[in-house]
This record gives sequence, structure tokens and C-alpha cells, in this order.
Amino acid sequence: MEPAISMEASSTDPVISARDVRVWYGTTRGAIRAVDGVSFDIAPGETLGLVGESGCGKSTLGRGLMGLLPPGAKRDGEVWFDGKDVLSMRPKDAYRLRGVELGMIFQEPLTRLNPLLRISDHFEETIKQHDPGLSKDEIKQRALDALRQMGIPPTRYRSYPHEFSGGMRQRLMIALALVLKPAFIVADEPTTALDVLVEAQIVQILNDLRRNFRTSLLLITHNVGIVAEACDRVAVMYAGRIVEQGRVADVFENPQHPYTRELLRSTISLRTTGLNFIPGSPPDLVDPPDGCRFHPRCPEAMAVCATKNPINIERPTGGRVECWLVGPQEEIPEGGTRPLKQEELAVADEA
Amino acid sequence: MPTKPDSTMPDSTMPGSGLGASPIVDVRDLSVHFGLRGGTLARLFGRDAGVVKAVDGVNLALAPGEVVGLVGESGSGKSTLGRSLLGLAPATEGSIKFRGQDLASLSRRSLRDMRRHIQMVFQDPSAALNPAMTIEEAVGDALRVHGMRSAAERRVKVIDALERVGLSPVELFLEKYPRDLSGGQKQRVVIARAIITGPSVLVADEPISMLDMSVRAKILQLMLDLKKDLGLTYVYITHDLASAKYFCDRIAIMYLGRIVEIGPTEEIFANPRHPYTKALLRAIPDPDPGRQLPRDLPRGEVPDAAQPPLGCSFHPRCSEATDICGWESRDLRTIVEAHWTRRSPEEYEAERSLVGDLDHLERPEKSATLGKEGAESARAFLDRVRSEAPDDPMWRGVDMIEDEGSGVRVRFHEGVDPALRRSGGVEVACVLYPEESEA
Amino acid sequence: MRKFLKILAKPFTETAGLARWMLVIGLAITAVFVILAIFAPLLAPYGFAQASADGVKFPKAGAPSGDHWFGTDRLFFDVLSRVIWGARTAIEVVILSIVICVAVGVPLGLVSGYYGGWVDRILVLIMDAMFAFPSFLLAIVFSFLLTGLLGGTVLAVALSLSAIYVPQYFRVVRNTTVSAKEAAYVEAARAIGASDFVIMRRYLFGNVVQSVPVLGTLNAADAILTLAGLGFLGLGIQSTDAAEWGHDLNRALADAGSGIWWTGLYPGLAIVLLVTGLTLVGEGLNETINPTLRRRRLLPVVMSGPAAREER
Amino acid sequence: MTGSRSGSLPRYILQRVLLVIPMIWVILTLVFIVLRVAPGDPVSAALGGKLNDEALDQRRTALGFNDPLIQQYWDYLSSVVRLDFGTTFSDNQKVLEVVRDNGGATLSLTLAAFVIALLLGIPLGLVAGRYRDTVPDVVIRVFGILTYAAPIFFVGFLLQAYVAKPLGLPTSGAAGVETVFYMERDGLNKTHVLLFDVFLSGNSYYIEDVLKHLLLPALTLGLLICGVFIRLVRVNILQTMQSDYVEAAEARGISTSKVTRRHAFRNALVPVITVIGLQFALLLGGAVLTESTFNWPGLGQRLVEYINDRDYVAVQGIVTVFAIAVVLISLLVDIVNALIDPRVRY
Repeated sequence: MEPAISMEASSTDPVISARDVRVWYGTTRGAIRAVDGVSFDIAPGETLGLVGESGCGKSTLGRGLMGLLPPGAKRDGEVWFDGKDVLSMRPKDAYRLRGVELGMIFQEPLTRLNPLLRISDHFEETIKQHDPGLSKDEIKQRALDALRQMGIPPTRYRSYPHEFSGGMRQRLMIALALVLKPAFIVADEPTTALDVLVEAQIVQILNDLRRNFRTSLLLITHNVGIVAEACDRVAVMYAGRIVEQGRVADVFENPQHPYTRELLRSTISLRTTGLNFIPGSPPDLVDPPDGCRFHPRCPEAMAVCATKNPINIERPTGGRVECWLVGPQEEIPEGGTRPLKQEELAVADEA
Repeated sequence: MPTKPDSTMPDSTMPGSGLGASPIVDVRDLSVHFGLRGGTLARLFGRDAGVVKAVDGVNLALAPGEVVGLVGESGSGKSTLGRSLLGLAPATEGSIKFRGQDLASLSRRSLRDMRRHIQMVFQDPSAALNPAMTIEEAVGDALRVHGMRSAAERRVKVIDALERVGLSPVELFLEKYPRDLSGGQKQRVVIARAIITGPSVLVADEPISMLDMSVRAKILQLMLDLKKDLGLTYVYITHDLASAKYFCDRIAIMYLGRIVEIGPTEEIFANPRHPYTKALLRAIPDPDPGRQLPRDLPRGEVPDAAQPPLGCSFHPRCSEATDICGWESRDLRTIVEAHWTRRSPEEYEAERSLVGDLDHLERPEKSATLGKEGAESARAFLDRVRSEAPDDPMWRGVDMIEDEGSGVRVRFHEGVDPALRRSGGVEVACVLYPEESEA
Repeated sequence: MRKFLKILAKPFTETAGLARWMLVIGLAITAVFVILAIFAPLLAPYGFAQASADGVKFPKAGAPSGDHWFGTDRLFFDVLSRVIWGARTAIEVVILSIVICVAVGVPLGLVSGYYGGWVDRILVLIMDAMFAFPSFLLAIVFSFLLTGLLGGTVLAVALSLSAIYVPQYFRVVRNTTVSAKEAAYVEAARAIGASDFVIMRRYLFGNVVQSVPVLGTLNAADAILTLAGLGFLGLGIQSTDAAEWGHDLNRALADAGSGIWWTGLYPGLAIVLLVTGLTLVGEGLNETINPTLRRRRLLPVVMSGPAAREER
Repeated sequence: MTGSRSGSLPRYILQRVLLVIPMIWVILTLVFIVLRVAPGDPVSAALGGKLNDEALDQRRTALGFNDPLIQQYWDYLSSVVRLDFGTTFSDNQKVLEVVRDNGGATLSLTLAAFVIALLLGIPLGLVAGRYRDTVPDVVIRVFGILTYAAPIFFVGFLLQAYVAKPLGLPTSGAAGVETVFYMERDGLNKTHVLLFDVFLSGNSYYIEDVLKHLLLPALTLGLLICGVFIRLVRVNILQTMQSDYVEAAEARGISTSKVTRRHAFRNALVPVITVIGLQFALLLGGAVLTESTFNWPGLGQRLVEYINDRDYVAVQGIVTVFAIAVVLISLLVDIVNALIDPRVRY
């Protein structure tokens, strides 16, 4: 069944709208269901944070939206952008969209820049590809503008990538993604490789994006702190599914899904007074557990959770969640609410 | 919900004092320098291109049973300091004493024997295990190295160590290779290998930073349990102040090879003194959605350690810097370039032709020349730069601007390289915190 | 034992498609030649320097016939027999030279890479100089020298081949040692108090020698060519000592214009086949061991249709 | 903000040029040890049964072979510095003159083979790498392996037996007798490289004659190197095609053809250049065999003759020249590399 997605920003149409997106990889053991039925919308100028443990399909989803997937991956579902389905497009049309309308920022900026090309070459190439009519001066103008907004002085325009520090390189990548002013950007763990203070600088830049550029952002991260600081809405991903999504304040203050709650509780922050963790590890995506995929690790699992897939419903304070604890009650079969007897999860299964 | 295990806290955590009769590890004026690799010719003749002072005059005493955190960004020397405690990074100057014995005085052989007592846990558990060894071989090798010949004897100890770190049932793991284990399990193996020789000090170099959020707390809990059971002393190296706050009794904040602030954890967090500590505290992402994003982050990044800033090495990024913090030519370049990021292209081109290339400012000097078209225009240019960011601390460092050649020479005040000084309950290396008696 | 079999089977289980086919075909070809080499006395109809049988002299440069499938050459020798005996010479020389190379190059590279310093710099300089030098010329010079000292024996040729390949083993092992010794697990070994010898033996050796099989097979292919080249120039093994393909080709060259094709074609084809076989094995192995070339087996994904989606 | 860390190109080149000196010294020393110290006494080796012991000893003293080794070593090094590579034993010629007279033929052959190998090998390698595991890839790889696996003299044998005759191509020598004779008579051999000289003369008959002679040997040698290039280019393409910056360029919407050309091919060719330099050494080795096969009047041919005469001085001299050539080529390659790859300079 197609879940009806509630509009957070109902005044405008979403920039990007994903419906039941699935990305599977074929292996000798069977298909890895890295992304398995994910739906969400992102409004113009909105930042959606995508969090979860590693191996939950966050990066695969981000790449899938861009159409950048390794050979052997298969996609299904729909990603609507500007009235077109990105997933069913011909590769040629998808190329035309990338850069101009869909941008991407990566985790490890140094390896993402061609070491033999100057920064100027990267910009010229990108701008020319989508705007072949532009004169050399105009191209330089636009490139320098983008750099300036990222705090990179114009004196460095003709430098090579290896001449920059880590934080500068990430700024370069952001400038390169923004230079054509795309409507939607996927940022895949953009701060993971950076130092604490530089990470905070980049988070700030990303946070400013939505105000200054009206660019929508899908921010993939494993750091819930960054989501809290730089995102409007959050989608919590577990084992290829988005288990809960909604406004950051709503979700973090009042998490409905036990996974969201446990994830927040296991995060060590300055206010941590005790250590909490989620037992076990994310499931093997070749053969995910029946029913709710979180039920083997869930402290509140019920009988129904092990047998029946949870239904995607509206959260009490807006947003969506799929968990039998929230409902719908009428769908739970007789006796389904009794607590699930679980085996003790040994370290042998831990992540 | 377990709370902070107070029972394991030593009575006194004051730096330098109250450590009891003898610290278990005593680091005095330690410096560790590395030679940089030079060009092809230099490499051929074994000459170095320069020296990085990875650790630069550090004092640190560990009381038995305490947890000391070394916190800093990359390049702060925290890992090198940790490695030097095992003699893995040889000291250039100063001494490291373990139970009164100076590591430098030991022969290679006795240094290796000594490592039984100080052990290490590494950041990336996947890299820290030999891919070609089974778990049993990997953990048991520590014993084999220290002369335990019998495989059966080793096995008994290995099983015990693996059980201690929670890898049970042990039979499931003994014959496995590292690649068959998850990140958390591998880190447990690394910890098992570290404790199997019965050490008294454990240097943990970012033991949880490569692990998934949901496992971090588990490993931290394990380390706390082991500390209680085995009476270990920890050096906890991290860039994450949040875990340090929970885990450590005492914290040393490091920046470019120096300790800039050290003191009891509560004091550091309740009342951070060094601007760098404050900045780090502000920068920690916090899952509380009510928190505002910090607006006043230090600019720039950790500088090149081969050519650290003059004076206090944090001054170029410091918002509280004063006139004597060590301002120099490179800071001028930074501020001019920052100015240019706010100019229109035409203005930039015009100004650029006025002052030319700034590459000559790359060499650290106490004064800097600027301008090609006469002193007047150079002064006007500097005024424009200044009017845009009049509060930039660099201007406090400018002593005078005098005419010279085709432009001006900007002279900076003489800088001070602050030493660690007592201030309240902590020690801090910052000119804002002079000696207690003066304060 | 199972562990050992698993390691042996690894190249097969971890490859797919082309890489596996290359490996299988290459191994098959190589195996044929190894069998020829081992059982040469049984398989070859005549001796390698036999000009008559049962008192009957062989024809001079006789065309292929029922008695002499590959014909005979100008020295009355049976070409088929010389091709088969040639396999024995080739395999002998190659195995000997590779054993020498590994025995010298691997420990030298390991020690040089691990300790670094002056010894390392000098060794690298010498090995680089030798590596950069035209290897075939080097082989010529060494065999010139060694055949002068030892005579045209298998050992002399194997030694001169080793001399040109040792630098390659040294380089590969040294460079992997240099990068492997930076690995955290080596630092960890040092942290548990392991001595340099233990680190090299238990931590570095196993991980460093992994590149040797690929290098070994590719070098074996090259060595066959070099051996034949030396024989062609008359510098290698003398034709009365053993059958050698390159030497036979040299004698066949004069026949090329006069329509006598069989004297050159068969030894030439033997070289091409054996070198191809070894190259295929080497490349196939390379694709399984080298992570940047390795391509995981990709299987078609069958997504369950809309029906399956419905159940969600 | 860190400042500009770009290394300066002139500085790098200077360093690299200076490095040539120790490299040549090491090679010279190796040559000396291998050819002078190891074999013992070259005089008796070459003239063994021909002269009596006393005469041999006289020759030895005259040629300095009775001096202490260190003295001989010094003499060898200092004469090389003066570009004096000695006088051959068997035919009493200056090695430098031998090199001048025969080096040209070797140069023509290797250059032509190199061009053939580049023109064939690089495009084929690019195609194979770009379209991995497709039919063209398989065909090209098999072709590459076969050309590598076929020894030069066997290819030469096949070409001579099956190609030369039907096409009426010569299989021996670098030019027809008339060409050589008239070129010499008219003083047209200005560069001592026949290939260049005939083009300078502008005479189409000479040009055709020389090219006809060149075709088969150059093809034989070129095919050998071509296989190496195919393999090399292919592997590097595979690696760069998987690199992160290629994916990032795709994410910016750069067209596939541009990504392939600007990011994958360009970057793949950088390591290839280094190896191409090394292949030149392989080419020099292969030239020896090609020259023997096609009776080509080059340096390799002469080297084999001197070896058969056991003329150590000549061998030592020619090998020294080859060695210096190799070092200079590797210098050239490194400089080209530095021009292309900014990271090298630093």
C-alpha cells in the first residue's frame, strides 16, 4: 500500500518526492536490500537529516536519488523531481539534471577532486557543461562568487586540490556543488573526516544554505547532534527502511519509534550521565527479520512485531512512523500486544 | 541507569599535587620531533626537510587508577604523546618514567619487556589486527612474545582474556579471522590483547571514534569495568569532549604539541579558561534540538605543524587574542585574503594590483611589507581592510605602520609564548591568565 | 589441510567471468607443458639429439610425416622430440631462477623496507639501476659472463635470469613492506613488545608475500621469452646439452625463405603457448588479489514484483 | 588558512637532474664490477689460444689490466667522463665510433617501433579499459597477450615466411645496397641516422627503400611493446574509472564522454608515462633480437658479434652507452611527469 505522506510545508510542492524507493544489490548470497521501500518529501529550502547506524542504507539511498549506483544495483520506485521521475529517466537526461538541479557533496573531499586539474578547471568544466554559451569571464565570475561565499579567497582560484587543507577542500566541494544553484543537494557525511572545529564550521555553512540559497538538502550523517543543529526535519533509517520521520524537535523530544529513542539514548553528549546502548547489531540485509526489522533488538517488542510488518502511520505530533506500539491498534491481531519473549542478545551478535 | 562510577575515582585529581607518593607514569618536559621527508635528493642523502614538533615540552603525571584524557584536534600531538609512553615514538628531549624507571635508559630488549605493563588500544580495530592471524593467535601473540612457549598455557589465558572483554562463548571466536568480526567485536579483541599481559597502564587512542554510535557506549562501559576489575590506569586520547567528560577524571587539552589547559574534568567543563577549550566546547554537536548553533567559531584550521605560528600557536584562530599573542606576517595575509572574499571581483582586481602577490608573507616574520604603488595607497588599502573588520584581534597586534619602499611595513608587537600556569583549579597556557599571584 | 585447500581455491571462488576463464585456461596450458616436461622421456618419440633410430638415419629437414609428425630439421633431429624436451629445459630453468629470485629478493626486500636507513637507500639505488636497465641486455651480459664461468648449463642460464628478476621482487616486497609497516597492526605488534624479527616473520611476511605469486607467474612468462632470446642469440644452453626452443628457432630462421616452415613453427608455437598460459595465470591471479581490479561477482537482482510490495 | 604549498617546477627539475649523477655512477660501477672484475682477465678470454703467455701479459700491461683494480676503476670512470668508452679488442675500433656508425640504425628501429606501439597500444588499451568485460575488451586483451607472448624472432620468422615474400618486402638490412652506396657517395649521411638522412635528402626512391626495409622489423618490435602498453593502459583506466573524482564529476553532470576523456584517460596516462620510460629499456633489449632476426646493422647486432668474439672492452663500452641512454630517458620521463602531475613537484 502506498503511504500517504503528510506535507510539512504544505504551502509549496515538494522539491523532491521519493515513493517506495528500493535499491538492491545482487551478491552470491542473494540480494542485499540496502534500501527497501522508502518514501519521503523534501520542501524547497528544507534540510532533511538522514540518520542511522552504518550499514542501514543511508549512503545507498543518497546515491540512488542521484542515479549514481554501482553496476549490479537495481532500483525501483519513483523519485519525482520537477514533474519527472528521475529513476525512470534515460541516463542522458539524468546527466542533464545532475549538477544543475541535483548536486552532491561527498565525505572525503580530497579524493573527489581530480588531482591533475586546477580548481579553476573543475569550475569551468562544470559550468561549461551546463551553460555552454557563457564567456570565460562570466564563468570565472560565477566560480569566484561561489568560492567567496564559502570563504575561499580568489587568490586560490588557480591552485591545485592538494594545496588545500581538509576543511578548505570540503568548502571547495560545496562551492562546486552550489555553483549552478541546484534545487536539491545530497550531502553524504560531509563532516566525518574533519576536525571538531572545522566540522562545526561546515555544519554552519550547511545550515546557512537553506537561508541563503533556498536549496533543499538531504544531509546524511550518523551524528544526531548535527541533525539537531542543522536540519529542519529528520528521517531515521534502520535496515533499509525509514522508521520514523518528522520535525527534528518533535522527533528528538518525543521519539515514537523505539529505535529512534534508543539511538538518541546511546549517543554520548555533554549531558550524558550514564551509558546506554542498543544490544545486537543491524540485521543482515540479505535476509532481514520478518515483521518489524528492529524487533530482535527492540526492548518493547510485542508478539505482532515478529510476524507482521508495521504500518506506516502519522505520528501524533506530525510526521510519520512505522511501529506497532503507535498503532494502528485495530490491525494488531488477537494477542499481538503481549511482550515478545526474546533470547538474550549476546556480544556474539553485536555490531 | 548506571551513573558515573564514583568508586573508581582517585581521591585527589589535582595536577602536580596530591598525587600521592609516586605517580605511576611521570612525563617531564617531553618533546618528540619528527623529521619531514624532503625532496628526492634530500631523501637519497637522508637529509630532512624540516622538523615537526609533534610533542613540545609536555609535563604529565599519572596517578595510579586515574583516567586522564588527552583532547585535541588532529596534529595536536595527543597520539604521539600516547605512543611515546610505550616508547613507540622515541623522546627527543625530556624523560618518561614508569614507576620511577626512565624509558630512555632502557635497552631495546628491556623496553620491549616493559611494554607488558603499559599497553595500547588503537583507533581503528580493523587495522590494528593482523588480517592473517586468527583471534586466538592475535591475542596469544602478546604472551608468546613475552616468552610463553606452551600453546596450551596460552590458550587458557586467551580464553580468560576474551571472556573478560565479553566475547563469549569464546569458542565462537577463537578460530575466526578479524574480517569475520564486527567493529565492536574487533575492538574487544584489541582490548583483550592489551590486557592479557596484565598491564597497569592502558593508553587508549580514540578507542571508540571509528565505531558506530550504538556500540560506543558498550566499549566505554567495558573499559570502565576492566578498570575496576583490574585496577588499570587509563590515558584516554580523543577529539570528542563529550565522551571525555563522561570517562575522564582529569583532562589535558592539547594544541599543536602543547598542553594548553589541564585540570579536573568538572573544573574544565564548568569553567573553561583557554579560548581553545571554550571553542571546543562550543563546537560539540548536541542532540538537544533546543540548542542554538554556535556563531563564534574560531576561523581557519590547525596550522602546519612544521611552521607553527609565532607566540601562542592558537592566536591566529583566537577571538580573545591580545596585542602580545605573537602576531606576524601570515596573519596579515589571512586577514587580507578574508577581506577579498567579501569584495566584488572588480574591487578585488583593483586591490590586488595595488598590493600584488601575497606569497612573500608566507614566511613567518614580525613585520610585513605590503603595497607596490606607494605608501599612500597601501595605507588606504589597509584602512579599508580594517574598517570592514575593525574588531579583528589582529589589529591589536599591529604596533605601527611605517612607509617603506613602494609601500608600507606593518610592524607587530613582540609576542609572548605563554607557559602553563596555575589558574584556579587548573593550569592554563594563555596570556589572559597570568600567574595566580598577579591575578 | 582444509585451510590450505581453501587458500588454493581462493582464486577460483573469488573470481567470476573472464578472470576465472583466464585462470582456468592458463592453468590448463601450463599444466600441459609441465606434464610434457616431467614425462619428456616417455612422451618424446626420440631423444633431443638423436639423428637416427634403429640404425636408420632421419631425413634432413624432412617434412612432417607419419614417422616424424613435426618433421625433422637440418641436423636430422626430430622436431617433435625437441619441442617436448624443450619444455623440460624451459620449466627447469624457470623454476630454478624463480626459486633463486624469491630466496634472494624477498628477505632482502623485507629487511631493507623494514629497517630503512642507509642500507635501504643504497640497495634501492642499485636495484633501481638494475631494474631500469634493459633487462634483456642484462641477461645477455650475465649469461655472457656466467657461461664463461660455468659453461652453457641450466644453472648458468637460471642464474643470469635471476639476476634480472631479483630487483623486481626486491622492489615489490620492499614497497609493500614500507607501506605495511605503517599499518596499525604492526604498531600494535610493537606495542605488545614484539621484536623486529618477530614483527617481520609473523606480521609482515605473510602479508607481504601475497604479491609474489602474481609476480612469479608473470616473471616465469618473461623468463621463457628471455631464455629463448638467449638461445636464439646462441648465448644460452648449447644445443647438444639440451633442447632449447630459441636455439632451434635461430637455426630455423634460414629455412624461412626456403619453404621449410616446420622447423621454426613448432618451437615458436610452443613458446607462444607456454608464455600465454603463464600470462593468463598471472593476470587471472592479479585480478583476484588486486583489490582495484577485482570485480565482485554481480548477480542479477530479481526484485519481487508489485505483489510482494503489496504485503508491506 | 594554509598558504600555497605548490612546489616549484625548476627546483624539482634541478634536483632530478642532479640525481642523474649518482644513478649513472651506480650503473657504471655495476658495469665495471660485472664486466671487469667478475670475469677475471679479458685479454686471455679474447686472445686465449692465440698468443703465448708472455705476449698476453704484455698486452695486459699495455692495456692497464695489470694495474690495481682501484686504478682501473678510476681510469674507467674518468675516461667515461671524457666520453671515451675504450677501443675494441677484436677489430681495434673506438667504441664511440662503433656507436656512431651503428647507433643510428638502432635509433631508427626503436623510434619507429615505439611509434607503432604507442599508436596501437594506447588506443586499444583505452578501449579495453573503458568497455571492460565486453567483446572488444576480450579481443584486445587476447591480442595483447599474444603479441607479448610471441618472441620477436618467431614473429620475425612468421613475417619473413608468410608476409615478406608475397608483398616483396626485404627481410635483411636497413636499406638497399644502392641507397647506402649513393647516400655515402653524395655525402648525404649527415646525421648518421639513415632514416633522418633520407628524409633530409628528399629523394623519394631512398625514402621508399628505407621505409620498406624498416616496416617489418619495426612492426615486429612494435608489436612486442604494444602488448605491454595495452595491459598497462587498460589496468590504469580501470583504476581511474573507479576513482572517487570520476564519480564526483558524474555527480556534477559532466557528460560521460568528458568524464572519460578529461578525468579517466588523462589521469590514467600519468602512471603510464613512467612505465613507457621503462619500456624504452625493454625496447632496447628487444632491438638486439630484432636486429639479429632481420640482420639489421644496429648496435645490438654489433654487441652480439662482440660477445661471440668475447671482446670484453667492446661489450663494456656498448653496455655503458646503453646504460647512460636509459638513465637520460628516465630523467626525461620524470620531467614530463612533473609537468603533467602537480603533486610530483612537491
